[in-house]
Amino acid sequence: MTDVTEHTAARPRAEFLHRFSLRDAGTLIGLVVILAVFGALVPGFFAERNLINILQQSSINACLALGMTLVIISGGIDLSVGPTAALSAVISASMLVAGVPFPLAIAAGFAIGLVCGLLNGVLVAYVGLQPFIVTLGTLSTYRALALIYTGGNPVLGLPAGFRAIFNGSLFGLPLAVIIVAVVALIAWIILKKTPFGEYLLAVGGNEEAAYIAGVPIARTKIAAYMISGLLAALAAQILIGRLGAAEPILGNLWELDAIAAAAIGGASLMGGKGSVVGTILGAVILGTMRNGLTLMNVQSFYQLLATGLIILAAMLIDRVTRGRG
Amino acid sequence: MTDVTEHTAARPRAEFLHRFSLRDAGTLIGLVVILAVFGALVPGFFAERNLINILQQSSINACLALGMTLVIISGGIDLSVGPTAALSAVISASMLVAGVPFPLAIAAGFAIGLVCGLLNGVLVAYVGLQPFIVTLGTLSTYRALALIYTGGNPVLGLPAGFRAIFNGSLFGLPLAVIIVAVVALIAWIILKKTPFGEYLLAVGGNEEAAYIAGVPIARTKIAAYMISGLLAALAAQILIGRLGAAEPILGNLWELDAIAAAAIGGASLMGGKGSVVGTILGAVILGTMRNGLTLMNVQSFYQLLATGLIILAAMLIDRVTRGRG
Amino acid sequence: STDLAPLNSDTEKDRIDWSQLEAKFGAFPKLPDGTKAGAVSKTLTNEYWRSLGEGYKSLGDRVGVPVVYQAAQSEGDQLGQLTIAEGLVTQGYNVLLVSPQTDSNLQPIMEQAKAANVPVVNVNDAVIPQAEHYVGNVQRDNGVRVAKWFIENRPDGGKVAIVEGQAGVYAAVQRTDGFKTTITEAGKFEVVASVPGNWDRQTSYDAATNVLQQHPDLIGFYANNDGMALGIVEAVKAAGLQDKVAVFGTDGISDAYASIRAGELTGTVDSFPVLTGEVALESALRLVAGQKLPRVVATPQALITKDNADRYSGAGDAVRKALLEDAAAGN
Amino acid sequence: MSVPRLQFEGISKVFPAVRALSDVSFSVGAGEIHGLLGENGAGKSTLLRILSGVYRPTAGSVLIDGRPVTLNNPVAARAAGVAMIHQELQQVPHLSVAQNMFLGHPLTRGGIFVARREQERRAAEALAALDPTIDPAVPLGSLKVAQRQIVEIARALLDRARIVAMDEPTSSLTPSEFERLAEVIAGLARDDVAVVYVSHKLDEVFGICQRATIMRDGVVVGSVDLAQVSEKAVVSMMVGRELAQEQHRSHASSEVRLSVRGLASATKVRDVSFDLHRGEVLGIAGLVGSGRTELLRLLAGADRASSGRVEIDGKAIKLSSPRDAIAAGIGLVPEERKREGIVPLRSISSNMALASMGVFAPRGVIDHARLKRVAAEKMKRVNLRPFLLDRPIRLFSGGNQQKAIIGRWLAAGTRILLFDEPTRGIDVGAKAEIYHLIEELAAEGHSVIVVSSELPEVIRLADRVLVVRDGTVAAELDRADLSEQAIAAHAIPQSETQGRQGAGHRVGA
Ligand SMILES: Nc1ncnc2c1ncn2[C@@H]1O[C@H](COP(=O)(O)OP(=O)(O)OP(=O)(O)O)[C@@H](O)[C@H]1O
Ligand SMILES: Nc1ncnc2c1ncn2[C@@H]1O[C@H](COP(=O)(O)OP(=O)(O)OP(=O)(O)O)[C@@H](O)[C@H]1O
Ligand SMILES: [Mg+2]
Ligand SMILES: [Mg+2]
Repeated sequence: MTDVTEHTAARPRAEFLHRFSLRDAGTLIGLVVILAVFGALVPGFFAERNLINILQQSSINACLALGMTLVIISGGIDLSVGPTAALSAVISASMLVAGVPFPLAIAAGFAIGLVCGLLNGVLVAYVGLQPFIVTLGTLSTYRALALIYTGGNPVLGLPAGFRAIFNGSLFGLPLAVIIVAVVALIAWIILKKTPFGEYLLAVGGNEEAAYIAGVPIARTKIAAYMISGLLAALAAQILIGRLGAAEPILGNLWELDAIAAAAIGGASLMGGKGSVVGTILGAVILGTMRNGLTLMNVQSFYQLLATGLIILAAMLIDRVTRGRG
Repeated sequence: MTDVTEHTAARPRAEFLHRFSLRDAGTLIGLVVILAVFGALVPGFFAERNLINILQQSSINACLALGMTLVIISGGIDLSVGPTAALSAVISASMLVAGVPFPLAIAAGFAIGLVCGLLNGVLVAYVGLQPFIVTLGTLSTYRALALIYTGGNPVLGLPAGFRAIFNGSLFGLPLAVIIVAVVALIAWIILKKTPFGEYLLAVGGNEEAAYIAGVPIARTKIAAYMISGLLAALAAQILIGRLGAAEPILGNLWELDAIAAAAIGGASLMGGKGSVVGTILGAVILGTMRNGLTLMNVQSFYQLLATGLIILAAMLIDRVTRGRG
Repeated sequence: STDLAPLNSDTEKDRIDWSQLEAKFGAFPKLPDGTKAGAVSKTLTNEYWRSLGEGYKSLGDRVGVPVVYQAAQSEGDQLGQLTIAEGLVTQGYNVLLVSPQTDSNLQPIMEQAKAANVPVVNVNDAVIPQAEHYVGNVQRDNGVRVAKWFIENRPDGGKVAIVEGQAGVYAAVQRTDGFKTTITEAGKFEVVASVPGNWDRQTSYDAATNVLQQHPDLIGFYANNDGMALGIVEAVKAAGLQDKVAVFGTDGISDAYASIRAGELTGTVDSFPVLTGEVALESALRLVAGQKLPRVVATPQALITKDNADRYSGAGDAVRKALLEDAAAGN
Repeated sequence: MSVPRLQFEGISKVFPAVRALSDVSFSVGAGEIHGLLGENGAGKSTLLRILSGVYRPTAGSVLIDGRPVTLNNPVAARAAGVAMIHQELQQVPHLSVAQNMFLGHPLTRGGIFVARREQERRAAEALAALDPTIDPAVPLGSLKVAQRQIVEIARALLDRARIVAMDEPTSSLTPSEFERLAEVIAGLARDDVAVVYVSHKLDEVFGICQRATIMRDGVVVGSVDLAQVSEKAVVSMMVGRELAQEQHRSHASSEVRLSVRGLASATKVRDVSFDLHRGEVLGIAGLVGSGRTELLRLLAGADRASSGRVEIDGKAIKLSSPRDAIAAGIGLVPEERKREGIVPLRSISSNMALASMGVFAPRGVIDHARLKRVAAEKMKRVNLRPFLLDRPIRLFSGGNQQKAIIGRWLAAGTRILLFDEPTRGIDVGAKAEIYHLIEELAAEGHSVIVVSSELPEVIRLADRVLVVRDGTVAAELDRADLSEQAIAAHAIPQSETQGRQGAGHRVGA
């Protein structure tokens, strides 16, 4: 009897922890520490304008990192996000410049992202190649295609109307931030509430068990890569809206930032584990750091040093909170 | 009785396959195909001078990839090889320029490699962080240290005597090639003939089981990262011997080439699997491709495309031979 | 020649301005039959290097010398570039034009080419210390020119910021230093930030946003290349400060000209890559013909603003003429 | 006579280098509980994996209700009405119990969202008959092996399948849990479900099955009516020879080899003290979760003790890692073979040699000739089948994997062997071999600790038995006092014996 009561009593707390896990709390602590440090060192760091800056500057990485998180949860990795974004960007941009209506040009960019993801997914899921190598190969391939398509030149002169779509504000928040927040919400729902989310966790957690249980392994993996490609395309649209130009070399090393954000947020590169909340916090940590270091006018070598050390420190904090969790 | 005879008869062939596995044969086929294609397309491709060039140009990547293979087998990954090499290079070089005797300066470079590897290894093995993230963090950290140490400037004017050590020839082969061949032989012996090799395969194959069986998990992993660091340092010495200067930005993106070589050669990024022979073949495949494409005067965008496609093709060949194996 | 002092292309005494080539060494010489030139540059992902190749090609076409122009797969692919250059040496080109990724990554080429008796011309940007021949502009001068613009046009002084290229790259270091030193010496200016932009538009955009937020009274940015400058322009526009903040880039790519004409980018330091390519090939071929050129041939550059953009962006010959006039005027 | 519910017709399965099944045919009627028996590697799991769509047969066909069915994948098998409990637990640790049970066919709200609550309710219903203490909302990874196996069984019940195949469903369960499972299976039979039941525990098979098919080396040796044959006859069909029923023999001396005093861990183990003699086989019995596994892990150096003292031959030893334990002559044959025992991609020889690299590589380089010789010798001794020393261990049946792990300690010259559930999933023939092996080891002067949830096993092997309760030694029973009742009496907490005995607990008796 005692037993039963205990279980019932424990439920709400467990439920809460389930929703906002200890692991996420660890990431949040990391963020708070970093914020506090910069707040103390940099005058005006907490100015609303600067906080919005941080969010805006984190939004592109957050967008990619969300897709990356799903792929990582499925037991994969997507190194090709940067070139996928570049390919999507130059194709959308050249259509826009040629006068194609916005929705069509944007849709084409998204389609490119989906196709790039599809190819990654098929090679991983149906052909059975290692995700790291597949996306290392497509990293070069997609980049080369973007360069060949543009001859290496940036595509300039995007119409102002298009730029307004991704450049505006709503309730004082940049639209890009709002878009990524909505994407995060959707990703959270997908992961926590839908069969697909369960499939992702299952495929990454124990592929054989998932197969035997009837989980559509291949489709689940492919969908993860396609989402990652789609979000890379979305990031590309946001970026070219912001910069007013699409370059074929855009997105260089994006994959490392995205992976770092996901990992800081608790995703395990062994698969089966990852958190949308954590990833967003991870992206904001990286963004905060860049912002704060720039405001402090830290010399570039030391910025690089700080980046490396922060990643290590974040993982150490992670380790400690996990130890307690 | 029949059984026994059959077994005995099958023995020599099985023995051979054990030594030169089907998987390695697949990689070799890949190399032969690539050689044949370039041989047909490029006049003078098979000239002795060019073949030696290919070996020389592959040697640095092969050196790194050997260390990477051991780390990958142990279930890890080392993204920090390039910056480790850079740090080792600038420190050796500045000692050489300051007139420190060669052996001491070289030893210092190797020590730097070992220390960088040690730090990676400790964070992975004792602190229990994910290898990808640890080495992503140290990738930035070591690079920053190299930049800060040199102020971003190259270290020039290495003594000719030092350069001769790594720049000479023996039996018509560049010393660098011979050094790397010796390293490969040692790595092969380590993997196939020593307890440490068994430990690497066991730790990467099933860490928990290896632990119960008394394998020194932490020491094995740390040793793998230290070897990787040491080989990065060796690659650095070879390179600065060749270049006559050491730069803090040396070794950019080396990790990707090294990982690609190991993976083409059959290493599994899940750990527990990898081949020294395969890795060497993988490095030579990548080197051959670069050499051949350059000789064909292929434009750089298309070279990039070819690089991506070759990686994918090599993995497909791999997949097919594995299917048969 | 092992006793050649390490080259510093910005300070080398044994130099000649490109405009004096013909005056001092005569008309273009006759070349041995079958002369062909090999060239390797940093990357084709930047318009600057593609334009340099156009210069090689246009002169090559004019004088009947085939030029093979290759580039590494990406900026930073040092060993890849070395592989390419080694391939060119083995293929028997009569002269090599190299634009190295770093100061040292093509070092082995110098020795191999020497052994093969092939002259090597180091064209722009990174400087090989042992280089016997260098054609290019004075990197430091880029920054100096922009600093001078500020000193002349913003007599009251004020806060300025620098967005740097890839950490540790020669051109970035020199350009930054030229700007910083000159403008600081003028007294009234304060360099409030010198932050990394990594040759990347997005990084520069974010960096500029942060700097502007910290220093809304900033009067100008200097960026180590045009791509970064164009990112900064967008950040300045987004902050609504386009009337107050001057933005300068470097290189003079076509997008920079377009932006200058549109009144967005304040200016750029054009180093005329097409012309540089022509001068470099001309110098190289003069070497093939046996002429003894000075160690450094300096190529022109000019600060481009809205006022003079047309003067420097016409057809190749017109620009050449304008630059020759500049040279004659001692600019 | 009506058509059988399930028919195998001429099924063959060839793996590279191994013929796992040759022309297997037999049938199971609706409402029949059909035993499938055979030694390790006989092909039972392979056959059931074909039935559940995991493998495709090389030849032959499966008929359901007289119609041939194509079972290309697990989904097709499910659709054809087949539910399967796999020998290896097929679960995702990070997902909840309910999510695991509904994995692949979740209940949804509006076809979009997973109906968590409803899944948990239904999961609780399915679990109720087996173990009502399992909370369907907790992550599966937090459960113990036995509970996970129960979840696996309950999952198969959810399907309301027409054919339920159970591949060693009770390998981690205690007899009392089996009792509950037996009731559930009887219920299935009443509902006209055809049940195929694989187990190495012959008493279970005789207890619930009407008929049984016996396989050996991939072929059907015969199908028997279990009411008509003796256990002994079935065993000899399985192993192809008469199996001598061996009696317990003691080799214990009075010399204390291992002495444990006040051993405790941060979690389960509290104040354990005992002595182990030279040549002695010490049994450890207790409820699941009483701390037996953890006690062995402490002794093997796999977990750290928080206090206590361990001596070997009168000398205190440090046990901070398995290496320390191995150096002191202690080796553990772990409970979860797949997770803690084998390195799947490596050969039998490599797996065997892993713990004795110092022996095989006296000068830093492995003496492969010697390793081969020793591996051949040790694997002959444990009767490895198929006798392929260079084959990756993952391709062997569980029993043969276990033999290789035992061989590992034989090769390492271990003097104190700790067996945690040594015959889990191991057939009668191999079991007898392992018992024999344990006795031989004892006779040679080794000291052995055997933890087992199978009381007959403990009684068969042990010279002396410690009964563990709540992490401490509740009783020490000499051979003369050994009985299942005696052990059970000490294993169950006092309040439980008075109150709701057995209701929520799995009892090792
Ligand atoms: N995937 C596979 N590849 C190669 N051989 C296999 C594979 N799976 C099983 N085998 C082999 O097929 C034979 C039959 O194995 P199976 O697992 O069906 O036996 P089993 O009767 O279930 O044994 P146990 O009682 O130990 O579970 C064995 O020799 C085994 O090594
Ligand atoms: N605190 C814990 N956290 C996680 N796992 C644990 C913990 N304590 C024990 N375990 C694991 O749970 C399982 C049961 O261990 P324990 O020693 O408590 O039970 P046991 O008496 O051996 O029962 P069983 O028959 O299940 O092995 C073992 O696999 C053990 O490693
Ligand atoms: Mg089986
Ligand atoms: Mg146990």
